[in-house]
Amino acid sequence: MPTPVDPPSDLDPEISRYRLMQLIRRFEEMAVDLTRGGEIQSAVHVGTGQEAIAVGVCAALGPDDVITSTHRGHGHILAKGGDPARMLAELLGRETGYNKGRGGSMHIADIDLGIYGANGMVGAGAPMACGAAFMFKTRAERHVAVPFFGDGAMNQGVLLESFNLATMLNLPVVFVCENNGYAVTTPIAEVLKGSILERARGFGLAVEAVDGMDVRAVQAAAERAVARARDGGGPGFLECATYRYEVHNVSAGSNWADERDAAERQEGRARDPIERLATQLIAEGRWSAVDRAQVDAEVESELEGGLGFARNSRRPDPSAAYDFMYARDYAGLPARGVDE
Amino acid sequence: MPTPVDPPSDLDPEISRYRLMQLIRRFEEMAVDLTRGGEIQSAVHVGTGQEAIAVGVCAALGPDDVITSTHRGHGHILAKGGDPARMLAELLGRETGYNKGRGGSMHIADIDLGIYGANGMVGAGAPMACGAAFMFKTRAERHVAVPFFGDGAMNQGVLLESFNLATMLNLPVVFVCENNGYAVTTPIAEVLKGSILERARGFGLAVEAVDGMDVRAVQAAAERAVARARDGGGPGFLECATYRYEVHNVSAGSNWADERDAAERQEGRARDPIERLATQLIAEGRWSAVDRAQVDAEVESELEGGLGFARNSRRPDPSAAYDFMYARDYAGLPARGVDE
Amino acid sequence: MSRELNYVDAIREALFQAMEADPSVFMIGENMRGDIRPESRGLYTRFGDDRVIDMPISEAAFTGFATGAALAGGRVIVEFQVSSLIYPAFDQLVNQAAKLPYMLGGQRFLPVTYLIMGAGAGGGRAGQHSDNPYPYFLHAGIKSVFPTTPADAKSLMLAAIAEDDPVAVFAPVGVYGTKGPVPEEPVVAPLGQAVVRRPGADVTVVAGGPHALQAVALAEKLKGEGISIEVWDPLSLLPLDKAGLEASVNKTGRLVIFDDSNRTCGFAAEIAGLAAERCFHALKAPIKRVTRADMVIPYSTPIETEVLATVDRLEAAVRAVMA
Amino acid sequence: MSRELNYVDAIREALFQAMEADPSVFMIGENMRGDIRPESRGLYTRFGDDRVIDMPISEAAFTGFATGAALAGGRVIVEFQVSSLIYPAFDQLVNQAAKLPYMLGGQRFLPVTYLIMGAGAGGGRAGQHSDNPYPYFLHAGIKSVFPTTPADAKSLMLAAIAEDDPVAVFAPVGVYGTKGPVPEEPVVAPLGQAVVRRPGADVTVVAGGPHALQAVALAEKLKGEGISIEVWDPLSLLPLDKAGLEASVNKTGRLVIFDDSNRTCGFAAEIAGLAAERCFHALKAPIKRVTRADMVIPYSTPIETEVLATVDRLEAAVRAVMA
Ligand SMILES: Cc1ncc(C[n+]2csc(CCOP(=O)(O)OP(=O)(O)O)c2C)c(N)n1
Ligand SMILES: Cc1ncc(C[n+]2csc(CCOP(=O)(O)OP(=O)(O)O)c2C)c(N)n1
Ligand SMILES: [Mg+2]
Ligand SMILES: [Mg+2]
Repeated sequence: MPTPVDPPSDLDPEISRYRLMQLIRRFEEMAVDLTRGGEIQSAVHVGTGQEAIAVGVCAALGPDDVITSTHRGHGHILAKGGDPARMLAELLGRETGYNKGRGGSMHIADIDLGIYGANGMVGAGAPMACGAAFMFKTRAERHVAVPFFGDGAMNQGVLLESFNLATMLNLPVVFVCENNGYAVTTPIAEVLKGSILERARGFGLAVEAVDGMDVRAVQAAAERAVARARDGGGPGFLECATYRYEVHNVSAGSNWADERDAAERQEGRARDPIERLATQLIAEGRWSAVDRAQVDAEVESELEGGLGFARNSRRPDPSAAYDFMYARDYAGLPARGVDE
Repeated sequence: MPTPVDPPSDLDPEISRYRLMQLIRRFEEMAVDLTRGGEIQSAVHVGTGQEAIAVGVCAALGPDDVITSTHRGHGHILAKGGDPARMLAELLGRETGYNKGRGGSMHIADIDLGIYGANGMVGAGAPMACGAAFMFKTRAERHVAVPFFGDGAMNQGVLLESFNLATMLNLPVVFVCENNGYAVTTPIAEVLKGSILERARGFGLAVEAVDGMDVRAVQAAAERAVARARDGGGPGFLECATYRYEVHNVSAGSNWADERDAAERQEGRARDPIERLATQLIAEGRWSAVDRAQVDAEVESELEGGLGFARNSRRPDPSAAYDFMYARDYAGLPARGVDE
Repeated sequence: MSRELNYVDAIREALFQAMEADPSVFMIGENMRGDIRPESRGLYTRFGDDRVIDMPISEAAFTGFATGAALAGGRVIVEFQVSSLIYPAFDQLVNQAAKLPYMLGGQRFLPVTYLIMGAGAGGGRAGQHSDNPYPYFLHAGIKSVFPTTPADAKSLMLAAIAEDDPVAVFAPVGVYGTKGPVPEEPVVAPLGQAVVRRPGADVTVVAGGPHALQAVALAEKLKGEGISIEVWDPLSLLPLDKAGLEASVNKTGRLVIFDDSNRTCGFAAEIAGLAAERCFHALKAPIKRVTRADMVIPYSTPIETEVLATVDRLEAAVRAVMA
Repeated sequence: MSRELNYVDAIREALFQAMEADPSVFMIGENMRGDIRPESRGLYTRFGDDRVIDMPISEAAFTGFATGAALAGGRVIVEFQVSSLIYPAFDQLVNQAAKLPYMLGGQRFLPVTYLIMGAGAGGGRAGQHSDNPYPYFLHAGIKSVFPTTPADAKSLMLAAIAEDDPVAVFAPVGVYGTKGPVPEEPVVAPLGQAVVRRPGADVTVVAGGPHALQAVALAEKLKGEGISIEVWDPLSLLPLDKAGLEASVNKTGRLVIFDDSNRTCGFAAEIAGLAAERCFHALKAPIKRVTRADMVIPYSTPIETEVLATVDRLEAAVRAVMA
C-alpha cells in the first residue's frame, strides 16, 4: 500500500475539509471513468455534488465513532478516513482492497475506522448503527453512531423501525438523510407526502434541516446533534438538501440518459459545495488560488498513486474464494458447488 | 346454519350498537370458556373491553367498505356483520366455519362482507387495506378501507410503510389504532417515545384521538374520518384509547397470570363501554332495564344457537385437506408429504 | 417465427399485450414512470397513472398492497428490480400471499405476478445483487417459472399473469442479451411443462436459463466423444413436470443437475430427491449436483467464477457419471 | 446425569450459564421483561436492563441491531418467539447478517444466536404459527441446530452462543413437554455432529426433534418383525455430519427421511441429494422422503394431521423400502 498521504497537521482544518471534498469528487470521477472504460467491472453509484454532507458530518466525529453507509458510499468512507488506494483496489477487485475483493463498491468497509459498511439494500445499515450505539451506551463509552441514507430510504420499514429503536433506547445516534430529491428517477415529493423532517420528528427524534451543499452549515448542525447524542441527550436527525450530479448509477454498458430537467441540473451544480468553500476561504483571505491549485495537485497525485497501487495488486486466488464465509469452517461447510 | 338473527330493523340504532357490543363481549367470553375447557383446540386472543372501537368504527362503514383485522379480531368481524355461528364453527374447526376449518381464530374472514381477514402477523393487514382502497379509487367507487391494529403494531415497518402508501396515493383509508396500552406484557410507553398520534401525523395522515371506551365518540370520529376519506379528502388515523380485560391470549394449558397492576385493571374495567352506553340510553329515557335484559337474552340465545350449530357441524375430511391451496392445482401440486 | 426479439423486449411485449387485453391488469414497481427499465419502457406512457404505479422503496408494503388489490378484484403485476428486493417483502410473500387463499378456505384466490428481474450472478454484482432465490419460493409453495429463451419469457410471463394464483417469474440476467424468435400473438405457455432442449441417450442434464444454453453447448461438444446428453429444461419450477423428468431419467439412467442457486436445500436437491425415489431402478450412476456453492457471491471475477456453477464442472460431472 | 430437566428449562439454564460466564453476552427479544416466557423467566431479574432488552415489534430492526452490536463487540442472543417472526426480518437475516462477514473480507465475524421458539406444528396453531422454517436458513448458509432432547437443547444452545458466527437454534414445539437428564455443568456440544439415537441394520431413518422420538418408537415396534431401523438424528443441520450420514446409509443400504418441514427444496431433499450421490452404490432401494406436504398448515385437527409428517407414513415408507 502506498504510504498514506496524511494532510499536514498544521493545515487549516477548513482547508483539510476542502481537500477531503476534492478528494471525494476526484475519486468518484475517477471511478466513473474506470467504470465507463470497463476497468471497474460493475456499476458504481457516485455522489458527486454531495461531498459536503459526508465531510461536514464526519468532521463532527472522532475515530471511535461509527458510521453506516449506503449504495452511494465512497464519500462517507473517505470522509471517515478511508484510504483511497485500498478503496480503488477494492473497486478493481484486488486482494489488497478493503474487503479483499470480496465486496466491491457497495460493501466497502473498514471496521477499525468505524466504517461499518456501505450496503446494497436501502435503509439496511441503520439498525446496525443502533446496535453499535447500544454497545457504546452500555459500556459507558462516549461514542456516537451515524447512519447515512437517502431521501428514498425514508419509506423503508427497517429505517423507520430504527428511528423508534433509537428514541426508545435513547441511543447516541444521529441519522443523516442525504436528500438529493430523487430515488433513482422518482422525485421524493411523489412518494412522500408531508415532509421528511415531520416524519422523523414523529418518532421523537430531534430534527434539523440544513443546506447540504454548505459544508460549514452541515458541520455546525452535525456538531450540535453529535454533541447532544454523545452527552446522552438523545438521538438526532439531520436532513441535508443536496443534489447528485451524475445519473443514479454508472456502468460500462449503459448509456442511461439523465432524465432530470436540464435547468434543474444546472441549478444543482451552481450550488457546488467545493467551489463554495474555496470561494469563501479565498474571499476571507485565508487561502489563495495558488494554494488551492497545490492542494488539487496533491489530490491528483494521491489518487494516481492509489490507482497505481490498485492496478499493481493481485486479484484474489480462486482457491481462496471460500475464505471468510465463516469465522469457523467445518467439514463440508461452506458447501462447494460439487460434492467432495 | 341457523337463520341469522337480524336485529329488528326498527330498533334504535344505538340499541343495535349496544346489542352488537354485548354480542361481541359474550361471544368472546364464550370463546374463552370453550378454550379453557379444551373444546377450542388452540389459543384465542380476545378483546373484551375493546368492543366500542369495532362497533363504533363499523357503524361508520357500509357493506362495501373493507376492513382488515388482527390476531384479536373477533370483535371487528362481528361488528362488520360476521355471523357468530360461522365464527364459532371456525373456532371449533368445522367445515361450516368461515374458513372451512382451515383458518381458525387468527384468520377468520368473509371477503363478501368486506372482512379481508384477521391476521397472525402484527401490522400485516394494513398494506392489503391500501391495495383494496386503491382499487376503489381507480374504479371510482366510493368505498373506504379500514385496517385495525394495536399500539404495539406502531413499531412494525410494514404498517409504517403503509401509512406512507396511503398518503402518497391519497387513498380512502382510515387507520384505526386500538391502543390498549400493551403489546403482550410490554407497556407502549416503554417501546414508543413521543406519541402515537405525532408519529402518524408525521406521515401526513389526518389524525384524531378518541376515547375508545365510548362508542358514541368512536363512531363520531370514525364518521368524520370515513367521510373525508370517501370524498377523496385523504387518509385518516384514529387512535382509540382502550383497555383489554383478559390476558394477552388464552389457551387450554396455560394459566398465565395477568401481570398488570390490579388497580389499573380495575380502572380499566370501570370504563366499560357496554355499561356506559346502557347507562346513557336509560338515563336519556330511550331505553329500560327490562328492554336491556330482553336484548341480552336474545344475544344469549343467538350464541347458544350458534354454538349448537357449530357443534353439530362436521370437521373437514382429511381427503379434503389439500383443497383451496391453489386456484388451480397441477399434477404433483400441492406436493404431498410422500411421493405419489 | 421469423421475428426475433431480445429477451427483455419479449417480457415487455408480454406486459403490453396482457395490459391491452385485460383492463383489470395493472403493474406496480419502483421507478416505473422514469421509464428507464427496458422491460417496462413505454408502459407508463401507454397506460397512465391508474395502471402503472410508481411505488416507494417499501417492498413489504407494496407486496401486501398487491394482495389487497387482488382480493378487491385486481390482477396485479409486481416488479422487483433486483432479486434480493424480495427479502424485505418476505413475510408478505411467503407468509401472507402464499397462505392467504388457503387460510380463507378458498373464498378468493390471488391473481398476482411477481416479476423478479436480475436473478442470478454475473459481472461483479456482488453479495447482495446476485442471488437466484427461487428455492425460497419453491419451498414456500409459490408457483415459479424460469424462462430460458425470449419466446419462453413472453409465453411464461403471459401464463403467470393469466394464472389466478401468485406466480413468480424469475428473469435470469445471464440471458438478457440473447435474441430469438418470438411469436407476435400472445401465446400462453402451460405451467408445469418442461422442454427437452436437446434429446440425448446417455445422461440427463437438468438446467434452466443460461445454464440450459451452456448445457446444450456442452452436449454438442461431447457428442463427438460418443457421450449423448439430454438437456432437460424445467421452465416451470413449480409446478414441475415430474413425469417429464422421470421419463428422461428412466431413459438415460444418469442424472446431473446443473443449477445456479445455492446448493443446500436448493433446486438441485429437489430434483435429486425426486429421481432418487422415482427413478432408482433405472439409475446406473450416482446423481450429481453441479450448483453454486453455498457462498455469498464475491465481487472479484476469479473468485466469483469459482463459486458459481460452471460448465467445466458440469463437464467433469458428466464424464464422471459416464465413467 | 441424575438430574432431569424439562426441554424449555434446559434452554433457560443454558441462557443463564452463558450470561453468567461472559459479560459480553446479552439477549434481546419481545416481552422479555414481562417474564412470562419459560425459556427466559428470571433472566431480566438476574441481569437487568443492560443485558435483557425488551424490543419493540420491529423484527427487522432488532435483527439488524444485533448485527451492529456484534460488530461493536457484543455477543448477542436474539429471540423470535414464534418461528414465523423471522419473515419480517428476512433481509436482515439472509441478506445482511449471513453475508456481512464475507462481504467485509473477514474484517469481523458475528457472534449472534437466533433462538427461534415454537418451530413446527401442533394443536391448531394454524397457518402462520406452525412453520418449521429451517430450510430457508440452510439454503442461506446460516448455521442451524435442531435439538431433540433437553440435554441437546442445553448443549447446543451453549454451542450456538459460543460460536463466532450466526447460529439459529430451532426449538421444536413438539418436544417442549419432554423431560430428560441434563448435566448441571455448561457442557458445549460440537456443531456438525449427529447422534445415532438407535442403532439398526436394515434402514436408516433420518429424523430430528419430535420426529426422532417417533422414529425410535417405530423402531421398537418393528424390531419384532425383524426390521432393524437405525435412527440418525442430525442435531446440527448446518454444519451437517455428512460423514456420519454416509456411514449409516452405507451400512444399512436404505434411507427414509422423516422431516416436518415443507417438502420441496426442504431438508429431506438435501439429505436425499447427498445420499444419492455419495451412497449410490450401497443403496438397495429408492430413497424415500416422508415430509410435511407443501401446504399451509390448516387449523382443524383432521386436516392438520393429514398434511404433517406422520409416523404412520414413516412406517409405510420403511415397509416399502424393506419389501
Ligand atoms: C430495499 C431496497 N429497495 C430497492 C433498492 C434499489 N435501489 C437502489 S438505490 C435506490 C434509490 C435510493 O434512493 P435514495 O435513498 O434517495 O438514495 P440515492 O440513490 O438518492 O442516494 C433504489 C430504489 C435497493 N437497493 N434496496
Ligand atoms: C410481526 C409480529 N411480531 C410479533 C408477533 C407476536 N405477537 C402477537 S400479538 C403481539 C402483541 C401485539 O400488540 P398490539 O399490536 O398492541 O395488539 P394487542 O395484542 O394489544 O391487541 C405480539 C408481539 C406477531 N404475531 N407478529
Ligand atoms: Mg435520493
Ligand atoms: Mg396493544
